[in-house]
Amino acid sequence: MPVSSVFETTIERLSILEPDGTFDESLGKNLIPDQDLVDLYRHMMVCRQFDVIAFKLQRSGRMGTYPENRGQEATSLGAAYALQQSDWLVTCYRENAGLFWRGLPMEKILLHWMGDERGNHIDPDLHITPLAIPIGTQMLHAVGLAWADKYRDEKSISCTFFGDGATSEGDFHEAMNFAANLDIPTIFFCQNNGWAISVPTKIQCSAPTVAQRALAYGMRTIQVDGNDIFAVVKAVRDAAEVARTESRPSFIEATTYRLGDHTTADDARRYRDADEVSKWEKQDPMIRIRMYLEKRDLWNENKQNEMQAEAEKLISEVVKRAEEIVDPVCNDMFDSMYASMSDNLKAQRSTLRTSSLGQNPSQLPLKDKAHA
Amino acid sequence: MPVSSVFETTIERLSILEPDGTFDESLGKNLIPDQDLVDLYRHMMVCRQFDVIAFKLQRSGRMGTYPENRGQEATSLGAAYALQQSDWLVTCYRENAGLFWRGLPMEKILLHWMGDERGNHIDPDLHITPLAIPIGTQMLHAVGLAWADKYRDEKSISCTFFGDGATSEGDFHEAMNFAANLDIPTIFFCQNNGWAISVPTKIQCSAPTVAQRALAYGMRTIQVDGNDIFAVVKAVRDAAEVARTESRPSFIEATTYRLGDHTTADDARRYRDADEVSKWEKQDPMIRIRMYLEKRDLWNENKQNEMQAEAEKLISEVVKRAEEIVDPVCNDMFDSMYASMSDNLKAQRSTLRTSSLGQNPSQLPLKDKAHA
Amino acid sequence: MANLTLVQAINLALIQEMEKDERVLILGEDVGPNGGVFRVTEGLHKRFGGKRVVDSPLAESGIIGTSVGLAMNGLRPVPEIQFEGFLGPAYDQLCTHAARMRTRTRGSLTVPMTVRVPVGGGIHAPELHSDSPEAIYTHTPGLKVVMPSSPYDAKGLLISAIRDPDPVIFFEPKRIYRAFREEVPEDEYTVPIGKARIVREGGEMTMVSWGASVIHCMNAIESSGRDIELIDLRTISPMDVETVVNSVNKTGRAIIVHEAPLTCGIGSELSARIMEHCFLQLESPVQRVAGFDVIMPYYKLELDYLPDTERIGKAIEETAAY
Amino acid sequence: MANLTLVQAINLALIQEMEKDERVLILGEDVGPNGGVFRVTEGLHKRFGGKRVVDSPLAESGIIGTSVGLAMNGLRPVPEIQFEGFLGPAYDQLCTHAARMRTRTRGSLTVPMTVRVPVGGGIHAPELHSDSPEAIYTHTPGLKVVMPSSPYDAKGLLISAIRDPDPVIFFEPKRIYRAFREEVPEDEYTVPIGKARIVREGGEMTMVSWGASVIHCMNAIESSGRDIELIDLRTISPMDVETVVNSVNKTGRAIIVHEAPLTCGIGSELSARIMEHCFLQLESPVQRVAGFDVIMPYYKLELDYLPDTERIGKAIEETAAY
Ligand SMILES: Cc1ncc(C[n+]2csc(CCOP(=O)(O)OP(=O)(O)O)c2C)c(N)n1
Ligand SMILES: Cc1ncc(C[n+]2csc(CCOP(=O)(O)OP(=O)(O)O)c2C)c(N)n1
Ligand SMILES: [Mg+2]
Ligand SMILES: [Mg+2]
Repeated sequence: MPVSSVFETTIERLSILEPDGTFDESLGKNLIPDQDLVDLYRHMMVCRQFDVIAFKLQRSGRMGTYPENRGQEATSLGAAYALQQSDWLVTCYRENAGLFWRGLPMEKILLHWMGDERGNHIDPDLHITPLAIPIGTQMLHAVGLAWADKYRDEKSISCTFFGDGATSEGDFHEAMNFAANLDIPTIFFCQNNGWAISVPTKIQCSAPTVAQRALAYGMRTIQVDGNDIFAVVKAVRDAAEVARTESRPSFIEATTYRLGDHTTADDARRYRDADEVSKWEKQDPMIRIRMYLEKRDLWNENKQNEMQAEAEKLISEVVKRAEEIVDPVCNDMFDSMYASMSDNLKAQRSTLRTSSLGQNPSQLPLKDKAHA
Repeated sequence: MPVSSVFETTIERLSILEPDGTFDESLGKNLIPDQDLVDLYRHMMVCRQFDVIAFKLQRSGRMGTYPENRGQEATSLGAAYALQQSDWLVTCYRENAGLFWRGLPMEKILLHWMGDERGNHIDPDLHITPLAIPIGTQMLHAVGLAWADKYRDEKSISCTFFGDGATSEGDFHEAMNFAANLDIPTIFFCQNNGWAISVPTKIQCSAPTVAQRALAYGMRTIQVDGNDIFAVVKAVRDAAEVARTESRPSFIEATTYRLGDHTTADDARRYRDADEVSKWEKQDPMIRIRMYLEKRDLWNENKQNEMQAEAEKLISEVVKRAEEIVDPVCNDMFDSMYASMSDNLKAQRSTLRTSSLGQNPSQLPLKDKAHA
Repeated sequence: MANLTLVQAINLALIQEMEKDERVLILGEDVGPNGGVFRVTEGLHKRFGGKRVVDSPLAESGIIGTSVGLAMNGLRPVPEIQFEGFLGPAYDQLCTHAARMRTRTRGSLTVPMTVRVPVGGGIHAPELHSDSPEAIYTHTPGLKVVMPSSPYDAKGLLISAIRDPDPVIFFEPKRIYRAFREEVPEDEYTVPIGKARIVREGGEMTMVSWGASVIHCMNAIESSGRDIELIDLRTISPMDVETVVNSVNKTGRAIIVHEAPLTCGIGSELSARIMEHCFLQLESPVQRVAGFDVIMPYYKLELDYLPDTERIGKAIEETAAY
Repeated sequence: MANLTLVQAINLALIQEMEKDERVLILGEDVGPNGGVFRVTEGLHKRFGGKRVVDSPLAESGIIGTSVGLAMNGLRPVPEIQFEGFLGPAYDQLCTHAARMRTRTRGSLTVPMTVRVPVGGGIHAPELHSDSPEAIYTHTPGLKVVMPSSPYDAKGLLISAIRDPDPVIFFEPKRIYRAFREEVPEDEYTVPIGKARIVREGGEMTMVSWGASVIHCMNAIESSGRDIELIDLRTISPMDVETVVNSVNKTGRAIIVHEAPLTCGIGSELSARIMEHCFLQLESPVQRVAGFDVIMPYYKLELDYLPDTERIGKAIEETAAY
C-alpha cells in the first residue's frame, strides 16, 4: 500500500437563526424557551448600554483603557446561558455579557478598567476568573480548573474564551494538547472577530477555518455563527454534554465581529474599511433576536423603549457604585502579596520606603549602631 | 443552511520499500540511483558504527551523556540526501546520519557530547545549526533562517527535525503558524519514534496521526514510513519542490522507532516492553535497504564485511581526532560572549575572580584607595 | 536639528537605518499599517513595504525565535514586543537562544538583533503594561540592555543597537515617549553602548538612575538645592561601573533610583559594586530608592508604587545627614 | 531516623505529604512509571496511581499553567520541571500568573503550588542542565524560592513548601542529590521557609551561601583554619536578612558564595543589604565569589566556572587581610 489514507475529516458550520430572520425549526425548536430569549435580549440591551457608558467614562477621563464588546454579545452570553453555575468561565476581556449573566456585579468590570484590583475580587461561588490581560495564557488555567474538578469526581467543567489572535500563542497549543491528551473537560471557545488589534485573522490563521486548529489534537470541533445565539447555545450545550459525560474537550469557533475599535486606545479607521464594518453592523446579534422576537409578538417598540430606560438607569447605578468606592490605600499593594508578610515587606509597608535609612530601624537590628 | 461543511481533508501515508522487501515501482523507480543507494547504505553503516562507539565512550567515562540514533538513520539521511547543500538543516540531536551526509566532521558531534563547545563551531557553508538541547525551540530558528533566504530572493529553504515529544511545546505551534501564515519555505520533519524519554506518543498527541498537527495551519502534510528511505526521500523532495517554487511550508511525520535507550542516562526497560523493541528491530531501516540491494545484486556478505571494517577504522580515527584536541582553556568561556568584551568581563577574565579584592586593581579606579 | 519627542527620535532612527542597510527589517504585532500601538513605527510600512515591516502573528516567542533565525542568517531584525509585560513568553528564546548563540558556537553563529520594548509605569495603563524587567535580562550574560531617557540618546543608542553585532534589548520608557522634546540632529550619529552620561556634575553626592526616573531625579535634585552629581546609566548591561565609581570616589555618597522592585534590582548590583570599589571613600551607606517588592499595582496605586520626587528627596536628606 | 540521600529525603517527603493530603498531586515529564530522570518520584506512580502522579505532555508552560489552574481550584500540585534550563518556557506562567494571582485578585484566588526543579552545575551534564536561575525568581514578587543543601533540610523545607499557601520554587541542587547521606527523621517535620541556618558559628567573618556551594564553603573554611561563621540561606526569597545582618554586625566582614553569574545575582542583593545595615560595623568590603558573567560553559570547563574551594579560600584570605 504505497499511498493510503490515514485520517479523514470534515468540519461543520452551524447556524440556526440567520441574519435575514430565517430560523431552522428542526435545530432551533425548544432550544431556548421564549421567556428565556426575552431575558437574554433584555440582558444584551443592558450590556450594550454598559458598553456605551464605559466608552464615555474613558473618553471623559473617568476610566482607563476600555475594550468595547459591541457586536460580540451573543457568544459569551450564549455560552453562559448554556452552562451551569458550577462550571468555570475563564474569560479574556470581551465577555461582559456572559460574566454579567453568570452574576458578576457589573461594577467589578468598571473597577478593573479603573485600575483597581478590587474589580478582580470575585465571589468564588460564581466560578469566574478575572479578566485576562496577557493574551492566550488563561486557557491553561481553564484546563487546570476543570482538571481539579475531575480529580475530585465533580461534574463541573470549564469554558474558556479567547480571540482569533490568541490562537497564535504557544500557550493555546499547550492548553489544547493537555486537554485532549489528558481528557480534561474544557470547552475552548474562540471568538473569531476578524481582527487582533490591527492584524487580520489570516495572519493568525491562514487555514480556511480556525475550527480546524482542533484537528491537531483529534479534538471535537465546530464552527458556529457567533452572532446567532441559538447556534452558540446549541454548540456549547453539545460540547458541555460531551465534557460532562465523556470528560472530553471541544473546540468552538464562533465567527463574529468587533464593531468598535480594539480598545479606546485604538483607532480602527487606520487599518480597516468602513464598508466591512457596515456590512457587519447589519449582522449585529441583537438585530437578529429582536426581529425574531417581534415576529413572534414577544417584543415591540414599546418594550424596547421601556427596557432602554431601565438599562440606562441600571448602568448609571453601576457607575455610581464603581465611582463611589473608597480609594484604595497604598498598603493594599502589600497586603495580599503573600498569605503572610515577610519582614522585608513589613518594613517597606510601614515606612513606604526602600532606602535603608528611611526604614524603621526597629525592624532590623540596627539598634546598637552608633552614628558616625 | 443550518449545518454545512466548511472544511474537508484526508491525510495520506506513503511507503515505498516495505519491511518485507516489497517495493513499489511506480513511486520508487528512479527515485534513488543504485550507486547513490549503495552510498547511502555505506553511510548508514558508518553512522551505526559511530553510535556503537559513542555509546562505549560514554560507558567507559570518556564522554558525557549520549543519545543513540540507532534505528532512525533513514529519516535525517533521506532528507539530507533529498536537499541541497545551501538548504539549512536545523536538527535536534538524533540526526547524525543527515548531518554527516551533509559534511559535518564527525568529531564535532563527539566534541559536543564531550562537553566542548567547539563541537558546535561549524563551517557556515554547511548550512547546519548545532545540536539543539532544549526541545522544540529550534523550529523557530529554522523559520527565521529560511525567511532570511527568501528575503534576499535566494532559493534556499530550511528543513527542521524534531521528535514527537517536541510537538507538544508551544514553540512548535508558533513556528508552524509563522511559516504557514507568512509563507516561509520550511520543511517541518517530525521523527515520531514512539517515545519522548519514557512518555509514549499518545500523551504528546492522542490524535490518530501526528501529521494532522499541520491541519491547524492549513499546511501540506503527509505521513511516511520513516524506516523506508525511499518514502522519506520522496516526501522531502516533494516538500522541497513546493517550498522552492511556491514558498510554502510542509509537514512530514515519519514514523520510526528509537531502538536504544533515550540517552545513556536512561534505562528504557523501566517503561517499555521488550516485545515492542524486538518487533521494531525487524523494521530496522538498514535491514530493509540491505535486502533490497542484495536482491538486486548490489550488495553481499563480502561487501558488508569490508565496509564494516572500513567503518570501524573510520570511526576510530574520528574518536582519535575528538580525543586529541587540546583542552579548552578557561578564557574560552569569556572570549566569545560578545563581539567585544566589556571591562567587567575583561577583569573577570584576567583575574579569574569575581570578588572585588581579587580583581586586578588597575582595571578599576581603586588606585588612590589607601589601605585602612 | 529638529525638535523631537522620544517616539519621533526612535522613528527617525529606524527610518535612517532601514534606508542605509537593506538587512534591517522590523517585525511584531501591529507594527505594519497601524504603525505600532505607540506609533513608533508610523509610516514605515508605507515607506518600506510589507517585506521589511512585517505584521507577525500574535506570539512573542515566535517573534523572537524567528528573529534569532533571521539574525543568524545575515539580517538585522528589529522585533518589537508590544509591552514589557509580554516579554514573558519570549523569555526562553531571549535567554536560552539569543543570549547563548555566539558563545555556544564559539562565534560561528551570531544574533545581531535589537528587541524594542516599551517599559515602565506612570501612564495609567492596564495590568502588565507598566513593569520594569531590566534586571532579569542584565542577569543573563550574552544580552545587552539599553534604556534611554531622552530623545537625543534614544536615537543615538538605537542606531548603535541596530549596528551592534550582539542581541540588544532596547527598553523605551513609555512615560516619556511624548513628555518633552529635544533638539536631535537630522544626521545619523551613535551614542555608544556601555557608556553612562553625567547629566549634571556635583560634589556632595552621586545619584544614579536610568529611563523615566532620571527626570524625577533631576526634579528632586533641583528642589533639594544640593550639589548632586546625576548619572544616567543609559546602558544597563554592560554597566559603566567606572563612571559611577569615579563619581562616588569623589562624592562619598550615593543614591540609586529605579522603578523595578528593590530586591535583586539593578540597584543591588550597583550598590554592591560601589561598596566594593569605594569602600574607604564611602561616607554613608549607598541608598536605593526603588519600586517596592510587590507586583506593580493597577493604576490607581501606581504613583504610590513608583519612586517619586518626594521619596528621592527624603533619601537625599537622609544620606546627606548621615 | 534513617540515613538518607537528598533524593531519598525528597522522595520520602512527597510520599508522606501525598499520604496525608489527598489534594497533593504530581505532574511533569517522566515523573510517572519512570520515576523522574533523577528518580526523585520513584515508586510514587505505583503507590498512588496515574491520577495523582501524572506524566504530562512535554511542555513546561503547560505544566505550570495547568498547575496554576489546579491550585486555584483547591488542589496542591507539585509540578516538576526536568532541569532548571527548561524553566524558560514556563517563565511567563510563573511570573505573570502564579506570582500575581493572589494580589491581583486581592486574595480571592491563590496558587498553592510547589515547583520542583533540579538546579546547578557540577555533574558533567549537557548544555542547559547546569544553570542557577534563582535570582530571576527572587526578583519576582509573589514567588518564594527555596534551595536546601542537606537531606534533613530538603525534607523539612519541601513539606513546608507543599503546605505553603503561596507558590514556591523548590530548587534541588543536583550535584548533591546523592553526594552524601544524613540522618533524617521518619516522621514528618517542617523546616520554616524564610529562615536561614547557621551551619557553624564564628567570630572572624561571615560567609553566606546556599545549595551545593555550602559544601565548598565548609571545605574552604576548614582548610583556612579560621573562625568563620557560615550561614546557609536555605530560603532565598524571602531572604532572612536579619540572621545575616546579626552575624555581620558581630564579625564585621562578609563573603557571599553562589554558582549563578555575579551580576545581579543574589550576592548583589545580600551585599547591598549588608552594607546598608552594617555600614559602621563593616571592616572590609563584602566579597562575592560567584559564577562569572558568562554563559555556563559545557562541562569541560564547568569546574573553571564554578566557585570552588580555592577561589573561596583566596577571598577569605584577602578579606581577612583587608
Ligand atoms: C501576550 C500578549 N501579547 C500582546 C498583547 C497586546 N494585545 C492586547 S489585545 C491584542 C489582540 C488580541 O486579539 P484577539 O485574541 O483576536 O482578541 P480580540 O481583541 O480580537 O477580542 C494584543 C496584541 C497582550 N495583551 N498579551
Ligand atoms: C524544553 C525541554 N524540556 C525538557 C527537556 C528534557 N528532555 C530531553 S529529550 C526529551 C524527550 C524528547 O522527546 P522527542 O521530542 O520525542 O525526541 P526523541 O528524544 O524521542 O528523539 C526531554 C523531555 C529538554 N531537553 N528541553
Ligand atoms: Mg480578534
Ligand atoms: Mg520521540
